[in-house]
Formats: sequence, C-alpha cells, structure tokens
Amino acid sequence: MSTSTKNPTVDAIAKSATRDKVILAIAAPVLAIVAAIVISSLVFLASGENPFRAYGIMADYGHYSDSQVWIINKAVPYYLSALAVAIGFRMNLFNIGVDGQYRLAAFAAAAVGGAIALPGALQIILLIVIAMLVGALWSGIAGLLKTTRGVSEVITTIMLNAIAASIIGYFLQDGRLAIKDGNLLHTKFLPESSHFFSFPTHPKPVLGFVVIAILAGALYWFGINRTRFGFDLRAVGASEPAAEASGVSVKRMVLCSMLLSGAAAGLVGMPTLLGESFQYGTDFPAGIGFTGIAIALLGRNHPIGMAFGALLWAFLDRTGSRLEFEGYAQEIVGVMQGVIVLCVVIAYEIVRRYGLSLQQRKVGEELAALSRTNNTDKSDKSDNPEVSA
Amino acid sequence: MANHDIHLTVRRGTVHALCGENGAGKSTLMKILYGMQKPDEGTIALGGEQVTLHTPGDAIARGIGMVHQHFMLADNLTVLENTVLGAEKLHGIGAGARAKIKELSDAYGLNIRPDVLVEDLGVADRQRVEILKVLYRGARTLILDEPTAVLVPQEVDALFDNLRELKSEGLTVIFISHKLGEVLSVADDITVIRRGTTVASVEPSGTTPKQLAELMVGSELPSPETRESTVTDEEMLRVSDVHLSATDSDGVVRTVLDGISFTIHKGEVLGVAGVEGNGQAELVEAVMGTRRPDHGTITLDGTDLSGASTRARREGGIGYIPEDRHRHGLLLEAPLWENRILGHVTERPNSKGKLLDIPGARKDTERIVAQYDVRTPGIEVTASSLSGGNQQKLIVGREMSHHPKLLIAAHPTRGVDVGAQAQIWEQIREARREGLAVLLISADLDELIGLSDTLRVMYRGRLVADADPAVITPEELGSAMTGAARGHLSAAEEGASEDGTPGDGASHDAGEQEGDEQ
Amino acid sequence: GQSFAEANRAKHAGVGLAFDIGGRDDHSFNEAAARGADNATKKLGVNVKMLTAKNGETEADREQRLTSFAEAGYNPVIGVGFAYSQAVQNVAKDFPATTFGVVDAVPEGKNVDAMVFAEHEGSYLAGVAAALKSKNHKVGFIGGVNNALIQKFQAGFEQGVRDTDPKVKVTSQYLYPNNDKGFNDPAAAKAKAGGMLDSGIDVIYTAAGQSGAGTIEAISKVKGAWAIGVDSDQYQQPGLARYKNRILTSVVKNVDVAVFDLIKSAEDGKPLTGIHSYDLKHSGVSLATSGGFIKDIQPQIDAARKKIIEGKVKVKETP
Amino acid sequence: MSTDLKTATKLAVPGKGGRRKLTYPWILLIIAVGLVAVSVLRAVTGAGDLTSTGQFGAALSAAVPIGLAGLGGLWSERAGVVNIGLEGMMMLGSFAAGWVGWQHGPWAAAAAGILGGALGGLIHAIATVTFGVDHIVSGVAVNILALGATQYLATLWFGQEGSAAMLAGGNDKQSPPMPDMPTFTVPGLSDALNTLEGHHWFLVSDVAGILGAAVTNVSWLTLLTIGLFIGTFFVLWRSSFGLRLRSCGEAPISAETLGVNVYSYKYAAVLVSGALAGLGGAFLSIGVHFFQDGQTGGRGYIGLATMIFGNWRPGGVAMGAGLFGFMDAMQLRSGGPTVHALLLGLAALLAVLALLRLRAAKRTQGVVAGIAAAVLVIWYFLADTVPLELVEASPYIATLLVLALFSQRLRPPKANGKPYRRGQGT
Ligand SMILES: Nc1ncnc2c1ncn2[C@@H]1O[C@H](COP(=O)(O)OP(=O)(O)OP(=O)(O)O)[C@@H](O)[C@H]1O
Ligand SMILES: Nc1ncnc2c1ncn2[C@@H]1O[C@H](COP(=O)(O)OP(=O)(O)OP(=O)(O)O)[C@@H](O)[C@H]1O
Ligand SMILES: [Mg+2]
Ligand SMILES: [Mg+2]
Repeated sequence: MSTSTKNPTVDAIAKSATRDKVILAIAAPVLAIVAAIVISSLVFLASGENPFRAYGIMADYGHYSDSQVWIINKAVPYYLSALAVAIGFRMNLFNIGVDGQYRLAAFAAAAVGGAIALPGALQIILLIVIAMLVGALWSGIAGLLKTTRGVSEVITTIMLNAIAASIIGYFLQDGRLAIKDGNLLHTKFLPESSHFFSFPTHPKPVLGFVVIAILAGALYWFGINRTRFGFDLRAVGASEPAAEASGVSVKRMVLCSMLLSGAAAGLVGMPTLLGESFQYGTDFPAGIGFTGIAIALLGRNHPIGMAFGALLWAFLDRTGSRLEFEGYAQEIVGVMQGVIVLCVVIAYEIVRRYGLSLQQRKVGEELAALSRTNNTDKSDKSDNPEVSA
Repeated sequence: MANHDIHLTVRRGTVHALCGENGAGKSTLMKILYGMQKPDEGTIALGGEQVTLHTPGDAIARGIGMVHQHFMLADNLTVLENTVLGAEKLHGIGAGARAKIKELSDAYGLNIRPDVLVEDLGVADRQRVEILKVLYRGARTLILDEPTAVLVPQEVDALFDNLRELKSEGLTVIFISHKLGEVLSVADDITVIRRGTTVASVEPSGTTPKQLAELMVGSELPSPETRESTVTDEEMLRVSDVHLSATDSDGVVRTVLDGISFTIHKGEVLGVAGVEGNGQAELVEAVMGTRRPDHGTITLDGTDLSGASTRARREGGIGYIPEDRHRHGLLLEAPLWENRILGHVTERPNSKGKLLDIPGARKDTERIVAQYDVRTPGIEVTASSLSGGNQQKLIVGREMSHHPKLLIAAHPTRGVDVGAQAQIWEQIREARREGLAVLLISADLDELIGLSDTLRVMYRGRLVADADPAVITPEELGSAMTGAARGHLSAAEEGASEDGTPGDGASHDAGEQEGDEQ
Repeated sequence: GQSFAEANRAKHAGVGLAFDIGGRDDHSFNEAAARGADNATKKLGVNVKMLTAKNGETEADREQRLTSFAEAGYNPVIGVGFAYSQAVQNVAKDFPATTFGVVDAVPEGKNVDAMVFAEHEGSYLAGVAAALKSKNHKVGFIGGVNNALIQKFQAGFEQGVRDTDPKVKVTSQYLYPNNDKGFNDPAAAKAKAGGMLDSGIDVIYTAAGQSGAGTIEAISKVKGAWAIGVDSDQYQQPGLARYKNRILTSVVKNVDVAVFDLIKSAEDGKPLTGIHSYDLKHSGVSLATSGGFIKDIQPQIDAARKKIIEGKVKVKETP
Repeated sequence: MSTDLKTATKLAVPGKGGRRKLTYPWILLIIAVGLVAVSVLRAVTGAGDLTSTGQFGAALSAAVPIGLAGLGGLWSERAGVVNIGLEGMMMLGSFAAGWVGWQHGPWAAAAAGILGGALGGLIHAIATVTFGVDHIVSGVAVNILALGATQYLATLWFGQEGSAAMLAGGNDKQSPPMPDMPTFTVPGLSDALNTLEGHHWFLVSDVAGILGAAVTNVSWLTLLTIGLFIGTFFVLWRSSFGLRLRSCGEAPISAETLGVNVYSYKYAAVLVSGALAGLGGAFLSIGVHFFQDGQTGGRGYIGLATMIFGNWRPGGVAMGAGLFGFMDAMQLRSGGPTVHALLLGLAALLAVLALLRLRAAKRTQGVVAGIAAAVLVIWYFLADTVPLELVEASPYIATLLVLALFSQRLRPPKANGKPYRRGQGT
C-alpha cells in the first residue's frame, strides 16, 4: 500500500496499520472461542463431568471420515441459510424469516418437481429457480411492507414464518399436494432427473450441492465487495441517510436485498430435497433459518467466516450426539452454541471499539509527528487529534 | 488530547467569554467543568474550594448548569418533563413543578408553555427551555456553549438582555462564542483558547475584534469576501414553483416549501439565509431529489430533473456538500477510499460498468488527499478518525472531482477550523470562476454575505426577501430572517418598510438583474 | 480417511434403543418401550443403551443415532416412533448383520422388524366405554396432530361410539394440523378440552402424547366428566396422580411387549423381521381397568372385544 | 426578543386534524359499539362461543403470557434497549418456575420465574449496555443461550435416572408437576352471570358471558398481571423514576447531562423487562403445572409484536395481547366454525372501513377494502367452516394486517436501539 504523503515514516505506519487490522480481525474469534471453552468447561465441571474427556471424545469422533462427510453435508444448508441472513445483515435488515422462506420454497419445488419430469439438468435448474423465486416472493412481502408501510421486518418475518408453516400444512395433505406414506405425508418423489450429483467419498457421498454453496459464497463476496450494487448495499447498511444522499434509493435497496435474501433462503432446502429426501414431507428439516442467524453472527457476515461457523455448528451437532453415547447430556451442545454466539458478539464489539480508538489515537499521533517534521507550515492548526468520535 | 495547560479564572457575578477557533477545545473544557469528561490532571476550584466533578450530577449539585452547543432536549417529552428530568426531588413532577416553572418563566420573561411537546418548539423557544432547565436547578454558574450560533441578531440581543439580568442577580455566566462582536459587547472578561490551551486573558474595553481574532488564530482571519463577479447569463439551475408538504407522526400534513422559484446562472453563488428549520434543508433535499415536491419543476442546464432520482441528478452534475457530514456525507466506519466512492459509485474512476474499480478509486483518493490537503496518514483509515475539518475537505474534494455544474453547499464550513475554512472558500471561488453555479445555505451571515452573488431569505418555507450582498448588513439580513422584513432589501430603510407580498419576493428572478457586483 | 466403524470394529454390545423426542420417561410409548427393554435386561440379562432425540432433528441426526448403535455393535437397534421410519430403512441397508426394529412404522428391509399396533381397535373399545358413560350423549376426541397415525385413533373411537349408541354425538378435533408441537402442548389441549366441556361434552378421549395432561386437567374442573388416556395406563402415572379419579380408562399400546419380543427373538438367534401387527387379538392393545371405573360396563366391552377378535366387526383405520 | 419565532416547518399549517386523543368517553363508546357488533355477529351466525365465559376465560389466560412479554418489551424499549431476547427470557422464566414449583409450590414458582427472566435480562443488559453490542444481535444470542441452557439443565435436574424429580414425574423435557395455583371466583356474581349467559338473550347474555370470565376461576396471576399493567402506566408515566427511564429511550445524552445515570436506568429497565417476560413464562408452567421444553412457543416474539401494535403503551399492549389471546383461544377451543363466523365480522369491519375511506376521498383504498369485504361475505356463504390451517394462522395474519394498516401512526421511542456510550455526547 502506498500513500500520497512523501514522508518515509508513513509507509511503515501504514504497514503496521495493516498488521494491526489483521491481528484485530483474528482477535475477536479467538477471544470468543477461548471464552466459550472456559465457560463450557465450567458448565461441565459444575455438573460433575470432566470437560477434557468430553472435548477429547468430540475431537476424536470428529476426525473420522464418516463424521467429516456428515459434517460437510450438514454444514451446506447451514451455510446457505447464513448467507441468506447475511445479505440482510449487510444492510441492517434482520431477516428472521429465512426459516419460513426456505421451507415454503422447498415445498413448492418439491410439489412442482414431483409433478413434472424435464430431461437432465433442466429439471434441476427449474426446481432451483422455483425455490429461489418462492423464497424471494415470501421475503418480498416483508420487504414490501417495510418499504411501503414502514413495518419492521423483524416482526413481519416472524409472522410470515408461522403463516408459511400453515400454508405448507394446508397443501401437505392427502388429496392435495401430498401422498400418504405410512404415518408420513410427503409430496410425490422427484424423478431421477432431479437428483443432484454427489461426490463418491468414503463411506458416504458428499452432497454435490456443496459446489453450489461455494459458488453462492463466492458470488456473495463478489457481489458485495466488487460491484456497484454491493457498494450501494453496504452503504445503506453503514448509514442510511448517507446512502440516500449519495443517490441510493434506500427503499429499492431494502426491497432488493430482501428479495435476494429470500432467494438465497430458497436454496437452503435444496441440498436436502435434491440430494437426500427427494420429497418434501412432514419430516423435512425445520429450524435451519434460525441456525443461519447464529452462524451469520458467528462468521460476521464474511463468506469464509460463515463457512467456518457452519462447519463448527455441524461439528458440534455431530459430536454432541457422540457425547450422548458416551453418557454426557447432548444438550450441553446447545449451551456451547449459545455461549459461543454470545461471546463472539461481545468479543467482536470489544475488539471493534478498541480498534477504532486505537486507530484514532494513531492518526492523532502520526499527524502530530507529521506536523512536527513539517513545522515550517505555520498555519497548521487542524491537527488537533480527534480521539473521541 | 483536546485540552492541555488550561488556566481559567472566572469572577463571581460576571459574564466571562471564552473564544477560540473551531475545535480549539472550548466545549471540551466546559464539559470538564460540567463533569461530563474527566481531566487527566489539574484542578477545579469553586468559590475557593477544590472540587472533583465526576458526573454532571456533581456539577449540578454545586450549582453549575450548562446549556449545550447542541440542544439537549427529548423531543417526545413535554417542556415540563424536560425541565424536571433529573431534578424531580426539587418540586416533584406535577403541580409543584408547574408552579415553579411559571414563576421562573415570569421572573426572567422566558414565556414558557410547560405542556407543549418540545418537538413542536422553534429554535429560540428550545433555547429558552434549556436556560429554564438550568435555572430550575438553582444554578449559580451558567455555562452557555455557543448559544447564539442558531439565533438571528435580534434574538441574540434578547438573549443578552436575559444574561445581563442573570448577572445582576449575582449569577455567573460563562459564555462561548466565535462571534467577536458579541463577545466584546456582553462579556466582562475574555479568555482566548487556541489548540487546547489558554493563550490570553483580555479585558473587552481595551480590545478590538481584530486583535481578538489574531489572538484566536495566531494570524489574520481570512474573510469570505468574493473579489470579482463571475456571474454569466447562462442559466444553470431553474427551480420554479416548488411546493412540498410533509406528514408528521401524528398524521398532520404541513406545508414545508411553498412557491419556491429561483434561478442560478453559471458562475453565480446564490446564498439562502434563514433561521434554521425554515425549509432550507428541505429545499436542498428537493433539489437533490431525496424528497419529492408535490409540484414544481427543477431544471438543470436545460434538462428537466423534476422526476429524476437522486443518482440521476448527481450524474447530471450536481455536487453536494451536506449540512451534516456525519449523517449525510460520510460512511464513518469505512475507509477513506470507500468514502471517496460514496455518491459517485456510477462514475469514473470509481467503477467500470457494473463493477467497482477499486484501484482507480484508491488512486484518486490519494490525489484528493494530496490536492485538498486532507491530513491523514493514509487512505485506509476510517473517516471517523479524521478531524471534522479534514472530513469536510475530503467531501469537498470528492464533490469537486466530478466537475459539478451545480454545487449545493449547505453550511460548508460549519464546525471547520479557520484554516480549512479558508481553503474551502477558496475552492468554491475557484470553481465558480470556471462556471460553477452554487446554491449556498449557511447560518454564518458573514460567510453568506461574503461568498454570495445573490441573496435570498427564507422564512416559513417561502423565499420572502432578496438582498444585494454588496450593501446588506448582517443585522438587516437577520431581521428579514425573523420575518420582520420582506421584499427587496438592498437599501436598509426601504427594505424594512417595503411590504411586498411573500409570493412577490419569491417569484421574481432576483438573479437576473444582479450580475453587477463589486 | 478412516471411518469410525472401521476404526472401532464392533463386538456384540447389547440392545440399542433410540427414542423419539420425549425421551424414556415420557409417560407414553417411549416409556413403554423402555419398560420392554428393562424387562429384557431383567429376564435375559442383556445390556441396553438408550439415546434420545433432540428437538428439531433432521433425518441425518436420526440416521446418525442408529448408525452409532450399529457401529458400536448394538443388536438389535430399535427406533421408537414413526419418525425413525426412513432412518431405519436407510441405515438397515448399511448394516445387514444387525436387526433393526421400529415402532409404529413399516419401513422396508430384510433385517427390519416393523412393530405396528392396532390403535383403532383399542380406540374402538374406548368408544364403547365413552358412549356408555356419557350422560349428555356427547363425547369428544382430541388429536394432537392431524396425521395418519392419530386418525386411526379417531376412526376407531368414532366407530366404537356409533356402534354402541348412535344417539351419542362425537366431536373430533385436532390441536395442530401438522405441527409436532401438538404432542407437546398441554395448554392447547386444555383450551380445546375447555371448549368441548363448555359445549356439554362429558367424555373426552385424547390421543396427543404429553398434551393429554391438559385435557385431563380441564376435565378435573368439571363434575361428572371423564378423560380417556392413551398409550400407557395414565391412571398409574405419578405426574397425573392428582387427577387419577377422573381417568376413566386408557387405551394402552403394549409397546413393551413388542420390544421384548424382538429382543428375545434376537437373543434366541432367530430375530423377528417383517411386519408384526400387535392387535387386540395378540394383546398388542388393550383397555386399562385401573381404578375400576369401567367395571360396570365390562360385559359390553368384552363383547365388543370378542366381536373384533372374531372378525365380526371390522374397525376402520381412517375416519 | 421576538417571542413568536417558531420553526416554520412545524407551524406553517397550524395543527388541525391529526390523531384525536383517546379520552375515556371515546374508549367507552368504542367498547360499547364493539360489544353490540359482537352480539349481532353471535346472533346472526349462531357461533355461541364467541361471547361465552369459557372463551373469554381462555382468551384471558392466553393473553397473559403474551401481554407480560409485551409489557417486558415496553419497559426495555422505553429505555431504548430493543429486546428480542424476550423469548429466551420467557424460557428461563418457565424453566425456573418448573424447577422451583414442584418442590415449593406455584407462588415460589412465580417468584422463580421472575428471577429466571431477570437473569436473562441481566445478560442482555450486560451485552447491550455495558459492552454496546447491537441489541438485536444480543437478543438473538440470549435466545440461543436460553434454549440451550434450559434443555441442558432439564436433563440434569428433571430427567436424571432415579432422581427424586424423575420419580415425581419429571423427565428430560419436563419438570415434575407442581400443585395448582389458587384461583378466585366472586361467589354469587359468577353464578348469576352464568345463568344469565345461559339464556342466550341478545347483548345481555353476551355481556354476562364476557363479565363472567372476569369473575370465574381467575388465576391470581392474571390479576397480578392486570395490576402490573396499571402499575407500569403509573410508574413509567407518573413517577420521576419513569420519567428518567423514558428519557433514556428518548434522549439519553440529554438525560446524562441532567445527571441521570443512563446506564443504571437501562439496566433497571432491561432487568424489569426480563422479569416480566420471566413471569410470563412462569405463567405458562404454572398453568399446565410443569415446565416443558418448547413451552413458550414463540410467545416472546408475539409479545414483541403486541408491543409495537400497542404503540409502546401499556393500554395498547394490553389490547394487542387481548386480541391475540382471543384469536388463539377461539381457534383452540372451537376451531373452524367460530373463526368462520368471524369472517362475517371482518367483512362488516372492512365495509365500514371502505365507506370511511371513500368519504375521505381515498378511492383506491376504499375500493380495495370494499372488494375484500365482498370476497369475505361470498366465502362465508360458500363454506361452512374454514380450514384448520387458516384458523391456526389467523392470529398471525391479524397481526400482520393490523401492522400493515396502522404502522404509520406508531411512535417508537426516539433513541430505541441506538448505541449509547457515557460521555460521548456532543
Ligand atoms: N478526549 C479527547 N481527547 C482528545 N481529543 C478530543 C477529546 N475529546 C474531544 N477531542 C477533540 O478535541 C477538539 C476540541 O473539541 P471541542 O468540541 O472542545 O471544540 P470547540 O472549541 O468547542 O469547537 P467549536 O467551536 O466547533 O464548538 C475536537 O477536535 C475534538 O474532536
Ligand atoms: N387514571 C387511571 N386509573 C387507572 N388506570 C389507568 C389510569 N390511566 C391509565 N390507566 C391504565 O394505564 C393504561 C395507560 O395507557 P396509555 O399509556 O395509553 O395512557 P395515556 O393516557 O395515553 O398516557 P398519557 O397520559 O401519558 O398520554 C390505560 O390503558 C389504563 O389501563
Ligand atoms: Mg465543535
Ligand atoms: Mg464547541
């Protein structure tokens, strides 16, 4: 990085600034994880268990190939869900409705997929598009209500979750869009052509949808950081009035990002539908939308951070049930997850604030140093360092 | 460090003025006196007794009251609630308090209505509520931080009458202002602060404003005077018959702008004077397109922009220096180079097609930093770590970099130190020479008179008067701002007596016959 | 790399019992299954390991649980509840040497024992009892979730009432159309039962898992009204001891018998596979008599039972 | 000084129209009109449960936990802290109540619920007030943590093989049962009203049914809740403590300059908020006699919605919770047919709205409302019940509609959700 100022010390300063930035970026998660481990250990100890044996069991069980495949497969929907949440988060929108969106989307895709059979990839593409559209439609209601009526999306999406569940319930009945299979009700099975490919790993395959998840993550990163649209989106998230004044139509962006978030949410159910269950039934996984919120918080909306978050979550899921097998209460995993999220958000805030004041202090010091070296300039009086914002 | 080695002695029963340039540390010093910030070292003695003030509560308990530079009122609470807040022990929060407020209001002629919501009050009323709050707590020492910044000269006089009355009752007043004339007229003692330290204590009797100014900045004060006229007769912006109404939270529709018409030519600076809240901010928003007028047209350089989006307007050549840079001008937690993109994301060098051109934006940010003398160690630091003046220079640089046809400058030098102020003025003047049209809104009447080629006065959402900056005085302008004078104000006597209808002043194109300054 | 199973070659470890949410002490069919396994421990000396589902589980979680058992050498591995249907079918394929059992579902698989119960037959008897005991000639049915399993209860009950006394009006309602919360929401059942009681219904049969406690409580507030329990003999449950005098009878599903049968067959080296229907004839379902409240109508009930066993009455599975 | 200098934008057109203040006569009139309307509806549709004592009793108990959560939200947000963690605080409350209740009875359970919820509030306050974490983020974290903690502790404390709790009827998901919470019935009056209700006289029986609910088998906790609502109004709007607390939600920096310790008021508000939500959770456990995993069922979120619905005022929250409780009780108690009857009521309401809109010269809105009313009437006559799913969703749809129609008139505390740091004011 080069700076405009001719002063040689400045380059060094800039370098140290980058280094600080990196250190600070890692500091938050590290701080959080250490805190979470400490607190979880205390919980273990308080309930008379040996925390280290538990961690040992988890680490050991997690490293087997079947665990790893399981973890990856489980992390894919988590990741997509986190992505959907993060799109909203980047502009201060809180899409709690990912849960309803992905379920409605997966249900619609399953219903259509069971009814028609297009050849080859066409079918898969169609189903994915349908899912994204339905997800977007459902979140769009919240977006529309926010932009036209000013209703908080937090509330509307909560309501829409419940309504989505009822809609699915209405159609998921024998004689409507579902068939009866023992005690279960589900949509017709998808034809062979809608089965997504998978990687033949050992002993179970890894879902091919992981590729879509990676692509979606890359697209998210690129869209947010490298496009004009992404800049507008981030601008709204950083400061709504400033974005408005800069020419961004905040309402349009709200609607857009709500739609995008819903479309991403539409993908959440797809790995399961196209790779595992091939139908949408009463036992279709629910609640991934809420997990997505936790993972987006954990990964600070960063595509890589969220990937780690999703894997960590899946790891805890996997090894938690092993703990149960070994005589621990698997519910400890819920405590760990809660503690991790809480620690992460607090740690991140502490580090952010520390970083900000550090930077302001540095800027002040550097400017003071600069003005000392350029002391010839007598009218130099704006160098009063600003420390408090 | 905001303050160091400050020595300040205030005598009981006097008005003590504190002067210093923007960011000199006056407010910081007062916040220390008021217990809001803690000094790293040093002592405060009150009536000879050493005190430590940890919180505003401590200060209040010792009879110190403060009226802040920015109003400290809760809009959705009534005047009564705002007044008794934190001092409920004195007279309760009911009838007792109401009686006490009435008593104080009558005693000092404050005209307080205790049961109105503060959000329904005007600026001067709010200020009186602030003073009432202090008196209600029985303060013996009043700190007033730039109480006159938002007042017109007539209101300032009234305020000073109030201060003299307080002084005669034995109260001590510490008074902060940039306006040296005011300071000399009301103060018994003056302390000057520069770069966070006291540089002098002077008596008003033996001092001239010029001497005081030199003490403040350490050099001569720059003036906003415009030297030669560059006004052309090519029309750049034409606003005709704009009307804007707004619905507030209670569902009441209010007219905010009414019958606004004016023209700005290439190379012309049109200044709009007015007490804050009379519609200037909304006028700016209407021209920027962040608010949609009910009717009326806005034409820029022959193109009708009335229905265009803000972005289209910016692309069409409108540059914007917003009134509140923290809210409207910057992404405070983003690095400088991202702030450089803000507002011009669709234009080169910030983007190519739909994609951002990050290297281009960075490079250009470095150019702006160098060219506009933005003092920063680099372009990676966040905007919030820059001082106000440097933030403003960055904004000015950014807006100028896209060669606007029209610059909307709302309070371009507010909160900016003198050096930066001079630079900003110079940049506006330079661009004007090259044919830039400027819509200037400012509360600083000297700046307004000095920079403008044409002046208009805004009152209750209308352009009620116009004036020739070459001859107008701040006092005359101020009286027009209170609505006392209308029509054309070029000669003082006529201006005051002329009773042109409001629409009259608004509809005729003052700019056209005033290409003849200086 | 290596998979867990490869790294941990299994020996015979005992019986694996995987519960549905609710867990072993759910006072319902999980508890009954646990009783069967405990019995096996007592009588056959086998080791039993039990794991419980957590809320919001997915297919993957259930499969993992069953796989863990199979990998660790548990045999047979039993999934309690129809939620395990698909998981058993999938996992059974991977462990052909292990016998899998599942309660309330009929998955495919050579090494799968599907244990299903004739809930409709038991419910028919409950219908008979309700019709005979109702003074207002109005009885009610509350289902937790409107799914095929619970519809069997409804169908049997309604038929039993109708066949006994056509004048008696049956009102059947569900707590939730398709939300498993219905098995876990006593407050909802209480409100629903309240509505029924207000409309004059005085016998209510609730097939809603844990939610049933809500009905029983609502009934305890109304003189002369009766509750009919489900799955286990609810008269005997410590949690409901206060209301036991209002529990007319319970339609008991003898899951314990089925579980014990499977374990025993496996210990004997001839593991049961295929569909095993535990019906009235095979004492798979029965009507509890604790409290003696149905003593007076026992003859009619026995007569109805006989007709079903002899095939003279065919009980429908759907309403 | 020219005393009449005002902000022009505000006073350019002197305030006319706008929101009429709801005075007591108006409120009474609205209630009366509502009663008559419901009676007519009952008479026309024959849906007797619409105004029965049982229905209103159930509505009241459904409304209490939601109302307490909403009131909790109100406390916290009036002090400027958004509390989406209400759900988690309710969980903690219902868990604590279940844990204490089976050993020490329902009153101790209520107290434990309050403490449990307050503990959740404390966590939220530490994160948001002390550490300045985004309020919604912290709230979500509290919800996740509370869920994990209650599930874990339930297995440990209720479901441990062979423990006393297990023998008393507890398991991994559920606490052992606790004794009944006493209820009160006004003797005589209750029976009289009950008789009156039985006659099915127009209006008279309806009113009797509704009043009957207020005097028959009412839990003392319900009474306590009503007291808390009234108390909240007086504490927040009529005491200096309340004034300070509200000032922290409107203008914390101003409050700070007046010597108000904003942090401690925010802490107090969030703690009370958690305590109220916790009591709401405890009400659930006490009502069914035990804690159960998943018992809160999203009521914390609904409480949040009623708070917004109620415009951050106790009276409004009570109304919102009442409406929600009414819908919930109705769909649970009598299902399709009664909700079907409501279609007609809704149609009538929409027709009135259509007329009003048309008179106010808002043509499109009026026409839309009119068409919707017509569709509902047609629906009413074509079907004789509504699908269970629609019934189930009706409270959520109702909330959504109300928010969509009236959100513009809401006024949240000005500094709600904004970060506040001491000494950082300008
Ligand atoms: N704790 C601090 N440490 C260092 N610098 C600070 C601190 N607090 C404020 N500052 C900075 O010190 C400078 C003095 O600010 P202050 O508000 O006192 O100026 P002022 O003299 O009142 O100016 P104005 O005329 O604009 O009101 C500002 O640049 C401010 O950002
Ligand atoms: N004088 C009173 N006596 C008893 N209860 C009251 C009284 N005043 C208000 N309440 C109760 O408290 C609630 C307060 O509601 P709300 O906050 O809407 O009152 P308000 O009159 O609009 O407030 P304000 O007076 O601050 O404008 C009322 O709905 C009522 O239940
Ligand atoms: Mg300042
Ligand atoms: Mg200042």
